[in-house]
Amino acid sequence: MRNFKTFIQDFGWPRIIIFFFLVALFIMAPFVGVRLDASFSDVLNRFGQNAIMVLAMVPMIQSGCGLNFGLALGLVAGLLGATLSLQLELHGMLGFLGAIVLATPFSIIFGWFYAKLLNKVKGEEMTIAMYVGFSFIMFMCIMWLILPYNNPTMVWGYAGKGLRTTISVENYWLKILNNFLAIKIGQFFVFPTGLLLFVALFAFLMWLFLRSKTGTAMTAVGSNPDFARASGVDVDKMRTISVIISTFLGAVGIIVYEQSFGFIQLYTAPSPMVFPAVAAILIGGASINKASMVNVLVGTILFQGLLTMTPSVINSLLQTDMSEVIRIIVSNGMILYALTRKIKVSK
Amino acid sequence: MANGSSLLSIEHVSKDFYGNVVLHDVSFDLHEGEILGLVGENGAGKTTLMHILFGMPVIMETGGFQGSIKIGGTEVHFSSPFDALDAGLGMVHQEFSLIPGFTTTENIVLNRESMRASILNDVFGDRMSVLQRDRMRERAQKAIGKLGVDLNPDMLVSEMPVGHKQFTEIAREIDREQTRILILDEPTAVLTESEAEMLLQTLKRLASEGIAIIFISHRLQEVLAIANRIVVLRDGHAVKDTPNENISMRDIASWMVGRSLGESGQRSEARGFAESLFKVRHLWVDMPGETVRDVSFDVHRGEIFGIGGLAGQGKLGIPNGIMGLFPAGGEVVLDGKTVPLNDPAKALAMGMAFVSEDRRGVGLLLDESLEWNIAFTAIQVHGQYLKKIFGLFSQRDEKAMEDLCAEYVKLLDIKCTSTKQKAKELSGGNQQKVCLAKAFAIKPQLMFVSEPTRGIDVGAKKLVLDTLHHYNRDFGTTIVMVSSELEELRSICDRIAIVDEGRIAGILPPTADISEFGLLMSGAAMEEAVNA
Amino acid sequence: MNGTANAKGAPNTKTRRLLIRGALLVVYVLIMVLMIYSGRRHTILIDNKDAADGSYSAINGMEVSIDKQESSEYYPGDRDKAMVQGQKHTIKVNIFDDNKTIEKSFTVPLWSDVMIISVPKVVAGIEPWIAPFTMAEQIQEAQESAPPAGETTFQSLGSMIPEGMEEAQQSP
Amino acid sequence: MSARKKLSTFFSRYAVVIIFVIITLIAIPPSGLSIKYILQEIITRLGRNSFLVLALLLPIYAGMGLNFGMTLGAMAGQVGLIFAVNYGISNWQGLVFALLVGLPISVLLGYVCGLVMNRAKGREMVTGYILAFFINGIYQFFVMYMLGSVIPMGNKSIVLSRGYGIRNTLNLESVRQSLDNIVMLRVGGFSIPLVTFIVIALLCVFVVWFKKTKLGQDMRAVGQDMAVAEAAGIPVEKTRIVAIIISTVLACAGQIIFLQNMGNLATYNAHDQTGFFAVAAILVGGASVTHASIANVFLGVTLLHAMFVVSPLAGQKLFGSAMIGEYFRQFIGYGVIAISLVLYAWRTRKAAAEARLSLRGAQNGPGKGNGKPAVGNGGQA
Repeated sequence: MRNFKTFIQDFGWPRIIIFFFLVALFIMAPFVGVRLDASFSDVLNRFGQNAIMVLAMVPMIQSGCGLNFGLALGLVAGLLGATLSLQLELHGMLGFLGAIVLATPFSIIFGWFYAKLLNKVKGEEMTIAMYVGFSFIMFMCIMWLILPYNNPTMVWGYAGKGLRTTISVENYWLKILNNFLAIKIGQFFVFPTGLLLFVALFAFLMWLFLRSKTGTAMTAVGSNPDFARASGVDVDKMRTISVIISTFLGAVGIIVYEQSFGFIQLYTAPSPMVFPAVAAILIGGASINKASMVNVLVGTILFQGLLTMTPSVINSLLQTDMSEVIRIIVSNGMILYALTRKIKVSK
Repeated sequence: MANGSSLLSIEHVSKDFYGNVVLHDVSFDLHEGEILGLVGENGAGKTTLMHILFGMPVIMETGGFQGSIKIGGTEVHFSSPFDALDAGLGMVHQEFSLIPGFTTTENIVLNRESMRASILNDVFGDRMSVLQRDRMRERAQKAIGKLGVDLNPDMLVSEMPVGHKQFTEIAREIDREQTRILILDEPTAVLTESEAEMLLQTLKRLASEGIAIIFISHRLQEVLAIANRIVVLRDGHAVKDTPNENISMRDIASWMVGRSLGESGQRSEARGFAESLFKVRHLWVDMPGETVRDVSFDVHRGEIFGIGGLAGQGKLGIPNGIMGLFPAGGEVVLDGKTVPLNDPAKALAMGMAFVSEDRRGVGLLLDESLEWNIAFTAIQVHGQYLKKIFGLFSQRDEKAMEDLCAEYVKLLDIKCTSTKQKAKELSGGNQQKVCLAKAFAIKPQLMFVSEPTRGIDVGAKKLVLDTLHHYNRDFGTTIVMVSSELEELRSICDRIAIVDEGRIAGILPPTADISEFGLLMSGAAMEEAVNA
Repeated sequence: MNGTANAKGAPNTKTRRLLIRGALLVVYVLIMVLMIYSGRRHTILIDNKDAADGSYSAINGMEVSIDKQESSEYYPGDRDKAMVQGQKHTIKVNIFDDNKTIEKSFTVPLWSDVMIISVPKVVAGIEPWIAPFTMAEQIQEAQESAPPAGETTFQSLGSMIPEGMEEAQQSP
Repeated sequence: MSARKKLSTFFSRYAVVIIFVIITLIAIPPSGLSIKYILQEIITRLGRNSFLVLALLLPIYAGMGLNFGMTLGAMAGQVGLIFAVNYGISNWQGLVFALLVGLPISVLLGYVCGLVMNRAKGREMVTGYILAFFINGIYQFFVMYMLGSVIPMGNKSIVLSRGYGIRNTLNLESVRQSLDNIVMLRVGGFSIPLVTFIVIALLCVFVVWFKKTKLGQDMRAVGQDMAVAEAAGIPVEKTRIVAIIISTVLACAGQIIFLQNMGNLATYNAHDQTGFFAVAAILVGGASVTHASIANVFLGVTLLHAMFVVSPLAGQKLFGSAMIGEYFRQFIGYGVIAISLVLYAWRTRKAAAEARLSLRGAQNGPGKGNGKPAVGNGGQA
């Protein structure tokens, strides 16, 4: 009983409420004419689409840099990789992997500078990360207009230069992961094997990394930087590594998202993708200085489940679209909850 | 000097924290215009007494106290420091309590500003009153005038020399019209000699105007210079309450640290050491509150070297500086090799280990398991407890970590439910053992142990000291132990250095007379002690 | 309190404050009511049509102005509107045929949005010449716009879309 | 301090201002806009935005940083305007009515915001930012679902065709520029909305006066050192809440002034950028997270908007794309905030390091130091 109580306390009421809300939605779904199998399929798909971006939160949380509101930098690196891959006319799996490879140097460079900055402003990381992300996106907006891309599927037809706001990847690597070994059951249920395997691979690599010497040091830096320093760990270096990894995962995450979604979205599209990733990991039970693979898994499923189920179920139920409002309140409420939660560091 | 009836009477005050007696039947009086010097070692109960006097919430939260406090003959019960202020007590703390961007005036009248009601008072409350800056300035000048010092009422605190800040604090208490009793806790600690001299003059002046003063200081010469009466606290007892007549510094020092002879337990047998292992020359360390200015000493191989001294004098800065946790400079040589400063990794790699005094802040990963805590440094410094998988990734070897942890749990008798338990769930004593285990785990040549018994109960204290003793004897590990508890140092160390004002005041054998230690700590008669 | 001019907590201060705060509350409500009365806007339809039962007929040509607003010309069958603020107004009719000027004042009920004035009735002196106009849908302004698009709201709340910026900025 | 060091401090302190002046001056010729046009635009925008920016001052004094939570006040103001339009209250009376409706709402929201920020001391800015998003959700719920269904809306023309919820864009024709137009001075070809400026001037007088009150003094004390203020008996948390409430109420009034000038209301996202613009403006004016003055406000609004006026056209001329100018000004807006925050955080850390350094030397370190090291980073504890 006591264990149960502390479990609830650690897990936090908001998450439990969200969990039961989601369960209730699934139970109600058949009664309002929403197909469960289609819903499950949808949730799985969206989970795969978003999980790597949520995973990108882990290293920075673990190393004590807080929630990565600057994930946009990684997303932009991914967009650069994706557009370059299209520019080079890489198709199929080659195109997809090419995009990741091309995005890697960008994500390392961006991440390195971003980490330099964050190490200078310890304690104020989150607000600054947010604005660095915004201004970088705006800077890239200008770049998208003037970079010399010329693949006709990507540039504005009438001007002949400047990238389109949305670029279809249909002829390149649309659903390359989703369709890999996909299992179709019935008319509505598709199990996106490739996508989930890919996510699992990254989660496993992250798991391995967190158990390595560097990963251990990083966790200690986040848990108690003074302890880590006293044990001979270079705190700034660990933080830098974590930021670079996070940025890289952001880049991979957006490419995975695009292959499933079907479009590369440029210009200001990356900014609204950051908050859901932050909210998801918090819903999964992470705090602003501790996160695990379980948090990523649970959080992404809960949050994406909510995003999938509320429009269909609530709308059929109330005949009105409340899902947006619920989405806003839940995701921001969750971040707010994490920020204002008294951290139980018994110093 | 003591004229009139007593203004403040402390009668039979006792206080314990969960059975740990801190004050035992302390009584003394304070008269109008009297300066009372209150001296005692760290942990003698001075702070607790002041907390009781000021009605600090911490006293009520821990079960209140016995005995009574009377002001002007009537018993008082303070439920908060503000009650004490209203009753006429003023306190000048060691740490400055000033707003940096405010002027002298603004700080002196802080939260007691002169105001004129504005029309909005009736709507939004009293805080809409407008400040009367000229009145505030007048009051500040009056208070400064009483002190007899030259303070610019319009100067920002952030631009002031330290001495002026101290005077501003005192002026703030003086400005309170009802203040009749002024308590100063180590007021000269941060002052230069001339500033300290000026402060003492000021205090005398205030006393002559009828204000009673309790002067707490470890600088015995200052106490002797201005106190009318001296009360010595030791281990919670008021061991001496005597007028300041025909007393020498040596007397006070021995009252302060002295224990009856039979009480001081076992002493280390005298051992001879030939070889020097560790050399420190002209070390300075920039550790806030524990600044080390110029320290040189040698440690022999196989020895337990003690460093003692009062809090804030810099003894803690020595190991923290050597281990690279705070900016430091000077020359440090271990076994013939120069130790690079400001680089914890190198210091650790050279075979030194450090058990920090800040157990929860620096010593432990509170949210991680014991295995992590004990093995972490070894993993990072020596790359131990790792295994390769697929011949590629090196991974934590959880099994080896568990074995290591289990070994130390057994060896040090750490009380825990499992090696997976989180460090924060252990008691203080067991946490300390974990910290020791962490240091032992890297098999150091030289080990620094800082305040190993701070904040743990008596039984655990003994265990920790025994552990150190055995480790030294069994493995020949050289240990440098820093502690505020002199008895502790005397019980296991081979030699003891006393640090005062960031310098080594002298090095004594544990068998030296207790008053010698007292004198060294009080920053007096350095040459006298060195000869001993 | 050192130097505080007022006696804090004294009973008369307390009562005075209570009274003043209460009075302010009343003033708050009063201003609100006053704003509603003086600021409420009404649409006045000015009608120049024959009566269905022939009891009066449209004026051949005239100039009508409400309060001090610019006057406009009306011919039979015309209907136009004027916006007025507040409840008490005057209507001034200048008939071209005989150059006769009629001036009358009228009151609009506070909560009625649209009133219709039949000028022929005014001229003919048939009471009531002013009546509430109920076919509200007729005067609905073309403010039609699509319901808020659900998909974009999360994005827009991120206040990151540049479009949002332009909206908020709206350089004239 | 040597002359060189003085100069470098000057540049580092006013770096943002200097960069802005230079960028704007460079962009004026290619934009092809006349100086007169730019000046008139700046006058209009000063009247429109200054009040909102002034709302940021008090939380800065109280040490709570830039109040991104001011958006809450903006939402309250919008609710007020919706009701004013619904009841058909026009002209300046409509504005007063909107303010009276918005007032209690903004006080309540400000109180909530203060409570939340007291729970997140040291993280006020990011918390305020997220809180604004969260309350935005509730605002959307209220305006989209409550208005017209639970709370009857008499004016059907502002309600969505489905019968409840307010339309996307609200025409504020009935109150459009009603404050500006009470007295519109025309001097040398410029139109100056006199009453608006008088209202802004009154607010400035209030701010100056407020700083002289006991509450203002307490706020400064709390802003500089919460622990000392608490020890001196100042109710720290209450003072912080009051600062936020006043800021929220001012933001409510400011948003009403802003919207009356704009003439229409984007019901669901007019407030999105309120905080961003106000914060960018005050930072451009040379303020920092801890220091701000009335002069910073006006300088900032002038500079920021001069650039906003000039940049799209300059972008069009220089790069052949108006979008570049548009993105550029947003890049600059966000960049300014980022740079100011970075400079501030960096300077604070440097000052702390210098303070530590000064401890060494002749005198003893203060305090019965408990040896708690200030090394490493506090992380996001």
